[in-house]
Amino acid sequence: MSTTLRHVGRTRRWPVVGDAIYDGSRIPARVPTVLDVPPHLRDTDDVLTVNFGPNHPSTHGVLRLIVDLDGEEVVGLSAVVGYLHTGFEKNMEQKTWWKAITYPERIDYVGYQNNELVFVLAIEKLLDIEVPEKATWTRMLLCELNRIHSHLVFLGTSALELGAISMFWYCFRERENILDLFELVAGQRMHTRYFQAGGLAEDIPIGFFPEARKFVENMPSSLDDYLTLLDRNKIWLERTQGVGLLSSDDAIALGQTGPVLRASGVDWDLRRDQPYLAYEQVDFRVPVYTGGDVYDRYRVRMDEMAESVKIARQCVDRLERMEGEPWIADDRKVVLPPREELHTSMESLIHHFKIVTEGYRVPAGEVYVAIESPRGESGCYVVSDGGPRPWRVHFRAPSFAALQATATCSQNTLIADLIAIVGSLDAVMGDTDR
Amino acid sequence: MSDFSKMPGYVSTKEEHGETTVVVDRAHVRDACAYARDELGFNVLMDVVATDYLGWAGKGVSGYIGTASGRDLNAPMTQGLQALPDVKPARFSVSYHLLALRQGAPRLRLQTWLEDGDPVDSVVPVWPAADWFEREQFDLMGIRFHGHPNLARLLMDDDWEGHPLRKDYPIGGEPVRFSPAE
Amino acid sequence: MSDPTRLRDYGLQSERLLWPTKGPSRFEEELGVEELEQALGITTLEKAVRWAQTKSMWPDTFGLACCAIEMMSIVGSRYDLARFGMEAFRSSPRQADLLIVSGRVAHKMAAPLRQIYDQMLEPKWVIAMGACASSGGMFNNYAILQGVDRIVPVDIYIPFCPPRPEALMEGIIRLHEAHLAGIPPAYERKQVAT
Amino acid sequence: MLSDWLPFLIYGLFALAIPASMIYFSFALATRPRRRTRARVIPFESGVSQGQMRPQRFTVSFYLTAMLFIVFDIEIVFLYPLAVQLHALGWFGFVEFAFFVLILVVAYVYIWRKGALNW
Repeated sequence: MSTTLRHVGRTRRWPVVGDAIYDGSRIPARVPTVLDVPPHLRDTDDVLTVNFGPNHPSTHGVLRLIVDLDGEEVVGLSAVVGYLHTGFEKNMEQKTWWKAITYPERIDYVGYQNNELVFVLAIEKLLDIEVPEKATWTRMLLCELNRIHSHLVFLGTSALELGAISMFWYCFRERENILDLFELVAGQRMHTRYFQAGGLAEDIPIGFFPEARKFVENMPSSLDDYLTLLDRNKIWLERTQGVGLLSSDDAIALGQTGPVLRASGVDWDLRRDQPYLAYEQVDFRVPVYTGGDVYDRYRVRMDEMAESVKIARQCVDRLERMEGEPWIADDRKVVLPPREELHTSMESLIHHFKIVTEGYRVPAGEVYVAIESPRGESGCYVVSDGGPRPWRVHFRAPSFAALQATATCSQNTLIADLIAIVGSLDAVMGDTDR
Repeated sequence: MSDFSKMPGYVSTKEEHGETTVVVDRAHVRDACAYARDELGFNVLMDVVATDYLGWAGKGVSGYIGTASGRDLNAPMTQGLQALPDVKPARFSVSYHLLALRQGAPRLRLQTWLEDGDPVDSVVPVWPAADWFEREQFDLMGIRFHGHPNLARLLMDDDWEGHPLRKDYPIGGEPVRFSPAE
Repeated sequence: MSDPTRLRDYGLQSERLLWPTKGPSRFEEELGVEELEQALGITTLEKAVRWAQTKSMWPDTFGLACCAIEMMSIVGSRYDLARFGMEAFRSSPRQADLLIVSGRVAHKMAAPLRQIYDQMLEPKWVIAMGACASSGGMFNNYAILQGVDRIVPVDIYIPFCPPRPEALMEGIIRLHEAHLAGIPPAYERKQVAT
Repeated sequence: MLSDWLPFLIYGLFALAIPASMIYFSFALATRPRRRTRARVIPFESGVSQGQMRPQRFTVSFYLTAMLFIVFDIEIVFLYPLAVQLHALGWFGFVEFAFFVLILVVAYVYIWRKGALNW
């Protein structure tokens, strides 16, 4: 890795770029996720407690922040989550592996392809099944498109909250193009359920590559439009620079990953440092900024969108050359046999029947797979007892860790900056509450 | 992989699917985590997961049917051999997934085994990120983390009884009615 | 009329409401409104009020889960809810007429949802967007309310998961049609204390 | 004499009639239940409101910001009559008002340097 390896004390060996944003640590001492009202203000009734409640336009879902205000200044903050707790893990334990694949998309419903990918990779790791190359590259293409989609939703909504309302319409114009691609390849805009344990559910339809090529060609120009619209906008810079500071030490101590971590000066991206799928055969740059504020998180996500377009272009080039290749493994115990084979071979009929009724079986064991989702490291811990149903599934949610940093980032800020900070952490409540 | 035997409270190591699982005694969890962070450089706590093994490997929980060497489409008679999964040391397992931010991204799973009601030392002093992770496991699985600054329910309502993710907790919801007549 | 909770009890044979073209809408034919009123172009005050109410029904941003992302996309330029005068998504229930429950309702979120519904002013409507809001969807477990009509009277249920923006638009158009045709909002039909 | 006040009277009547009709129709055509449920009385606090907010003290900086706004807002109100009569007053009006604006600019620079504008 090109970055200098900073040896600050024995415990701090990690790739840090640039010097620290603030010295020491700003994580609240008593409880790391709760900002306590300073003692001199505690008993006076100058402090106004406000519910930044579950139904608030700017909390990106049902997050509730109990904010103590001294005038406009935020002096106390504690986040309350759980308003969207859906009991995914309990439900997935009741379903067979085949049916359980439908659930993970709804966890982080903005980066849904990545969620489905992490669960499918975990099953394949337990099965140690060999996935054909065409499926790997298609998964990578769809996950990168989903990353652009997720960053567009972030940019649209957080700019909307800071007053740049027209950004919402620009970003959702591009988002519609991406959803058209998902619909073309998988039949539905969101929650496509296109990945199977062993490859893809169906082959790629004929007209997909010209459309994908067209999107990949004119997306960079749209990205430049956003930059010209926002990057020299005085109000946007005033509202985002120097707001919500998070140093690299605090980011690592709070378990931050993804754009929040890279904006705090830690050069870490799972796609490059722990490559999965075929990321080592694709060249892309990992943007790292050292400001650690709302502006740098926005900058990291903008550059990541440009990088994702580059990766998507390389995927489309590569996939166009793999025309007739198999798109799913051919291990009959796990993968449904093709339809025409059912009329002739008895074994295929039996396998088909066993897979559809009882579900394929995954060898006993526990496994933890982590990928780079748009919000950070999205991990999936799966325990199997060898039966047709998962014994325990647990998703490591990057938004869950991101919201732990609200107390650290929102020290001595104004109530208006709090909206920018919560927007920049880009937490999706489904991912947080699972 | 580097040798973990000098870790306080070390019990055993397991290498599986390319992942290292170090089982640690319940009483020394915090020292083991501090050791892993300081000496072995695992500076990020990714996740704390509790798993309930009630009814594991019991009758009717069908293990993997197949030969020891693996699946073979054409090898007849690979049915019948119901390989029951190995018996677990205790009912609950709490796994700490750690990551070292350096070349090769080494990962480690520190695992402790405990019965219902046994407290585990909280690792919030070692990694502040553990605050919500442990609260969630207390809320959903009922694992008591000793020394946690603010151990309360996180995801469920404050007056909720029971810990939903336990195996003996019913799934809840409603029986599906397929016709209004039912 | 024993218990006027179903549309059929209002004398409507067809659940399928058609967008009113030039002539009286399918409803009025069935309800037997004479043509005189139509011919002379006169109308009742109540109809005029109802017409006005459907022309700018402001929805409340009640985005819960994945359906909220699709609800956001109908404000986008391709599906554009502004054509029905509804693009102003109010965040306070005092100024909202329509509560689109988009997403799965956890038990912890049920009380705030009910309080927001109570704080909305009459006439108010509720659209249960998506399978999770209509019936708990695929989450038949301890955490999710099995259908939002357990706590609030719902006017329009929209299937799919998540519903396409077109599906949500059709739900909204049908709500307008039903209101234009004189069907009272759900809290009146189901006699629910508002 | 009285007749040239007639347009003013008609204008006044309209000014009264419009808000009065709004208020009347909002009650006459309203489809609102008679009794006010508890939820209508308590404030909207994103859905988790416990009850009436207890009266709380506001910090003085709000008051300061309000006063500064009034000072610089009234300045615009004086601009209107000047704009109407500017042609008649000619250069005299322009210089007179430039002096008036200058005083306020001095005041503005003073409070800006004193830091009363940032919170």
